[in-house]
Amino acid sequence: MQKKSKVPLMRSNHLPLILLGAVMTVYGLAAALAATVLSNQAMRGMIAGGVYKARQTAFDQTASLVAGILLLALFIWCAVASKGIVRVGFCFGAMAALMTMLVGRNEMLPVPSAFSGPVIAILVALPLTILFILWACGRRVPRGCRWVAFISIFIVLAAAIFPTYVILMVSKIPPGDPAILTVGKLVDVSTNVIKLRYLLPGLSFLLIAYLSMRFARKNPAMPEG
Amino acid sequence: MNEKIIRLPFFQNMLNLLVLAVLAVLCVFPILHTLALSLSSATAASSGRVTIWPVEFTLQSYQFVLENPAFGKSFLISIARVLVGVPVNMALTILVAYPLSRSKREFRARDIFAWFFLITVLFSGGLIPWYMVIKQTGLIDSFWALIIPGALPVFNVILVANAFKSIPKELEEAAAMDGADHWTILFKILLPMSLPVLATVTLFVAVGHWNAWFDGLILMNSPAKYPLQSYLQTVIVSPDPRMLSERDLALLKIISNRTTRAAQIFIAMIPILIVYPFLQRYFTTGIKLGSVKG
Amino acid sequence: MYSRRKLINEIPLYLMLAPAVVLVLIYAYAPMVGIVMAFQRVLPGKGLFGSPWVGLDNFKFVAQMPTILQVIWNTVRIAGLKAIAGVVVPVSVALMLNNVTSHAFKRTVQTVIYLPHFLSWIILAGIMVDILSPSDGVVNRLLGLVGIKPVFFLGDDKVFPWTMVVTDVWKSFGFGTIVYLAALTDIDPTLYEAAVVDGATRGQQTWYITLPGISGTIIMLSTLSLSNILNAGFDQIFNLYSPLVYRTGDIIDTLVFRTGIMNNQYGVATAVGLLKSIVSLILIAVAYKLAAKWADYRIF
Amino acid sequence: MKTQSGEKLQFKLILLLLASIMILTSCGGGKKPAPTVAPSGSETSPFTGLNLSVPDPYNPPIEMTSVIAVNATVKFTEGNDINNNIWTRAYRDLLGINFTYKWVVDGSMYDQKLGLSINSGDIPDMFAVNGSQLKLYQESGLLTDLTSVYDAEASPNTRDILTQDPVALRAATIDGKLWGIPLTDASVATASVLWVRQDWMTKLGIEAPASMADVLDISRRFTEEDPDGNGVKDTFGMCMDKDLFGAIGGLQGFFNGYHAYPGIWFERDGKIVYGSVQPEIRDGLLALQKMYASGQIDPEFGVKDVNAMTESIAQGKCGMEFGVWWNPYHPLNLSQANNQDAYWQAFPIPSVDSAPAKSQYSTAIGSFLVVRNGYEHPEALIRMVNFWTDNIVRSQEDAVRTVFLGDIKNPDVVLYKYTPVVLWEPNASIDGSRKLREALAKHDPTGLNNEMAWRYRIIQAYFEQGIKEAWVEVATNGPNGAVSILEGVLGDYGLLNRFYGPPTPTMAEKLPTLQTMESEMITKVIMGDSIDLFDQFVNDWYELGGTKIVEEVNQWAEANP
Repeated sequence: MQKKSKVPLMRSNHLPLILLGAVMTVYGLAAALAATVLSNQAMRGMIAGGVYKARQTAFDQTASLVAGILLLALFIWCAVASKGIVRVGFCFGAMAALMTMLVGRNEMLPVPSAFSGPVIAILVALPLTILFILWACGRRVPRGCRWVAFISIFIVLAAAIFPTYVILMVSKIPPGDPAILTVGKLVDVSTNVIKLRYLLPGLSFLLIAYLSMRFARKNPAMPEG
Repeated sequence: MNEKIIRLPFFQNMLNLLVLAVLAVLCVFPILHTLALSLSSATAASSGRVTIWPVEFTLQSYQFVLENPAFGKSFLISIARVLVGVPVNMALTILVAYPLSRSKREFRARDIFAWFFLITVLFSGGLIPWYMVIKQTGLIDSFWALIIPGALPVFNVILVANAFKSIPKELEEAAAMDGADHWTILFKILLPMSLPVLATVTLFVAVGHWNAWFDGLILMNSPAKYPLQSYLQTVIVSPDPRMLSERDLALLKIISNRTTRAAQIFIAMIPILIVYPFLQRYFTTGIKLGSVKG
Repeated sequence: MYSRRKLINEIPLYLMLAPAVVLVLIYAYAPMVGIVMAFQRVLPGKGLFGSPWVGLDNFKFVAQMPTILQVIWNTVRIAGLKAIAGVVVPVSVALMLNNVTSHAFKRTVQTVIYLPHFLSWIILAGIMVDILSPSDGVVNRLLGLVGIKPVFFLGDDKVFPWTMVVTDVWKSFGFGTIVYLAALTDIDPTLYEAAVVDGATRGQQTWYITLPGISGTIIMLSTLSLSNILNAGFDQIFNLYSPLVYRTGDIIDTLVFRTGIMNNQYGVATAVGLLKSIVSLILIAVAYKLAAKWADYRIF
Repeated sequence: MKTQSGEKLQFKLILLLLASIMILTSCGGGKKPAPTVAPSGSETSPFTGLNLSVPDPYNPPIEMTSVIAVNATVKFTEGNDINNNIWTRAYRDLLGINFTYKWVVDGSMYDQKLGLSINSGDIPDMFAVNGSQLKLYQESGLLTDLTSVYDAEASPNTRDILTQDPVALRAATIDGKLWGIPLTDASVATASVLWVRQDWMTKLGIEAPASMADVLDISRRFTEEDPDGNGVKDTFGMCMDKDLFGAIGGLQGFFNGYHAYPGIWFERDGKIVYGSVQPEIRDGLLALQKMYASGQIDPEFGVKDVNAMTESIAQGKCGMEFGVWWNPYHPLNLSQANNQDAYWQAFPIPSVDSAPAKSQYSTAIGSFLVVRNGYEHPEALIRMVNFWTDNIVRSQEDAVRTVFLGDIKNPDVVLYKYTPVVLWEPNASIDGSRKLREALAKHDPTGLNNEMAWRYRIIQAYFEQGIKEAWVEVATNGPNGAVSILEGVLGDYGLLNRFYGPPTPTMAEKLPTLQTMESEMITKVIMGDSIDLFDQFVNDWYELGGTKIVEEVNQWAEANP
């Protein structure tokens, strides 16, 4: 049987994909920065716990809304500008964009905040995971892109699930249990992982875009038969 | 009694029935409310949404109460107290009532004894001496402290004595002719004939024992030995907020639980709810004979 | 004059009394020795006679208590109101029940209305505190439905005494009713027949036959309740009152309890108790004289 | 209503554990799950493997009888009861004291029972008394003078803990002799702070209260501007209850804002005066009256007890209260449980004018351990106290603490409830949480003991993972938490009750009545009666014995500088 010939992800140009990656990265950076700054202030006692929460929520709500809408638009654009399994992937990505808008609106979920944060994380992560799985399996997807997608699957899942897992562990440890010292390290890690939730996928999109463009340059599109 | 004589005109009759019905409702309402409360969820109770029908039905509070060993234990103690206390009280009551029901001719010292018992109703040395005596007689912290000291309820003696008196003398005289002595008269004639009063008094005594709380609180040396009502008193009494420290949170939380309280109250009512209707048939006659000297 | 046979005949009676007498001697008369505390400055641990004698100081102290008069007044007031209501309500209810022809209904109502009589004040206090709460008590919620502002039944010292009276009547009227019903059954039906023949109305029948018929009982019970004028109901008030209502709600018994137990002034407490006993003794004597006079009731 | 998911329960659990930490210890030092206490009769002694500093046990063992109050909530592990538990075994095996209880009674009846049994000549060897009982029994010669045994046997730890609270020992001293061992506790923990719904403030754009004027403003806006956004005017500015001066929703904090100090004694131009009859009270009362009139206070506070008030807090009906530092553990956590965005922020008591407000507090010493006169081994009591202070309170050994205080795994078995010998470190919780805050600022938990490390992670979970249920810990021990405010109270922003002795004769006799008058007066004025009631109360107060009491207190103060 004849081998499916590879094609670039995007039919005409890669601008939408690049934009997509950029937006996601920027949003990830912004969120990470805001969270770090605010929690630093709070833990130093420069702002009260309640104020901290108010500001954090305010930021999340606006930022996530903006980012969500942008991402949605871009995903759709990408979907239009692509075809086959890649397009299907982008459609899933659109869902992730929708979910992004939920960030900072925990009360919209019928679960306690202790849970809703992680839930949203997972709601965002799942579509992205599917997206990357699809691309990783896509026969027509350039090899490099497939590899990046493949790796991204784990990054995205980890970023979403690991923090939740850590928090559950903390909640199981009784006060005064020395175990907290070891779990504590994990907490530190997870708090940083949380900040990478959008950054990493964003970067992998950019990377994929770059690889795909290079692929396009290497073997210019031949008319399909 | 003869009906056609005391029938009211229709409208008045209806009014009459209505008022009585309302009264009846007033009497059961609080109890139903408590029941409803005990079967409702804590949130429903605290937000005051419960009237006489359970809201967000749950058996949690009952589960909580029944899982609490202290409650069950004190419940059993109360039961035991009734089972032991009532016979003792009744025996003494009857034995005292009989002599006092004799005429002065039959029993010259009657009035002396009558007053001997009456005085005790009026005068008491107060808590401490009472406590000391009970201690001296070694009853402190023993089950019998709930039985012995109060073994002779004078008012019941009066009831029973009056009942005995109300029984036609002829019978006794007849019996005496046949050479029956006091015991025979008491057991063969008077007791059988005054069953209603005895039933009534028995109920009084039983209820009295079931409801007593103060003695248990004072005379027992550990809450593990409190009868139910004493236990309830310590649970229902609300904490003095000045005394509160962060270490009393547990206590505060338990006490503040409205539904649990309702459940405990209701369980404590159950035995009475079960028992009292059965003795009602004796009541009308019983009380009449007892209180109003026939 | 003294007869041997009579004495022998009385021996069983003494035997019957013996156990009770012993008990009463031990548990009722022995503690009365404690009355001496009324004349001592009771020092803990010094035993009954170890403490110094102070003559009438305790009584003087009682007399000087700022609250004492108020407390006595509270007691008399609450007890008096209870006594009155305790006659009026049951009598009326009894009359009404007497007019009921349906046996089932009559029986049911009877059974229901005297239920509270058998519940302890501990239990009732639990219930009352709950249903009378002005914030979310069901009573005030119902009042709210008809647009009445919440009443602070247990917290407002103007309302508190009435709350005590009403709750007490609520607890006991059903039982009183049954007593009067019992009395009613004594009335000779022929009287009514005669009345009907004379064409007497229902009202007249009640007024001229029924009431006189039970007047004996009424007088008897109300005079007897006179002897309780100093007992406003410790169990009830102790479990329901709060400092908020001491002004009108504090009664002799609760005062004795607090001074004695809480503040360790046992001498004073005993003194008050003693005074109370004496007054009640007089009252009871009077009451029974009256009862004997008007209602031909003799306690023994 | 939110659905109760498993996670929710888990975080409920966290809070429960947090509360139980509070219940179990008020001093830094961790606990880890350790083998549960061996039930009686088991061969292995539960003390093997614990390093405990104990004197040579009495040989032959001595007998000691005592009495104790045990509430309906106290539970025992399998095979244990009040006369056979880890503490009786410890006293027996480690100190050689056969320790038994003559009687055990519910807390509400302790004084009654003690009075009865002592008056009937049945006196335990060692028992706990309150201030007035100490005085009474000392006067009637029932107690042993502990001065010498204390000097001889008290361990450094014991002395240190008993002197952390400056008035502790003095309170137990009569005529220069020591008659009892004061049961110390964190005194400053009784000082009020101002708790406000931060989420409501943010919503209405209100700044942190800097003066009482701000407080009144907040109260007004919380009442009128529908902070809970349900479109119904169903909120109150401030919650209080009928007991007026409780640990939750007490008014003392409010009055402190007006430089008034109800119920405590303090120095004013050379004399000791009683706070409740000072003119400043009037200002506070007028303010409260206004608030009540304009519906900012629950119109039914006069009959709402602390539990009823708790319910209205839980239902988010009120947004401000003056209360002690641990209020978030209960009842404030209830309001967050019903509305996950609720956040109560603690503020120092603001002042009505430029002079900073002082938060009033009294020594936490309510009771003393005394020894019956004629008991052969008064020093045994000191040894028991040493045992507690040397091994339990200051122990960093989790195993020790678990064995003697309670296994965190079943928080409702609180072992120290089985012994009357329980002394807490007056300043422990404060030092502990200072370390915690420093660690938070450095983002570095190293060097914290297990318990504090745990708090660190909880607070971190709140700030860095948005676990809102963890707010309780932030609001108490976190940055700007209530405990940080208490440090100020210990310094210049607190006023310690100057009178800490046993009630003076007139006090014992008259104060109860006077206090009743006071609470009636306050309640009435707030509910709208004329403020003249206050002036009248002041007169009555002095006439009905107040003058005498002030005299006595001043005499006492000269004796106890």
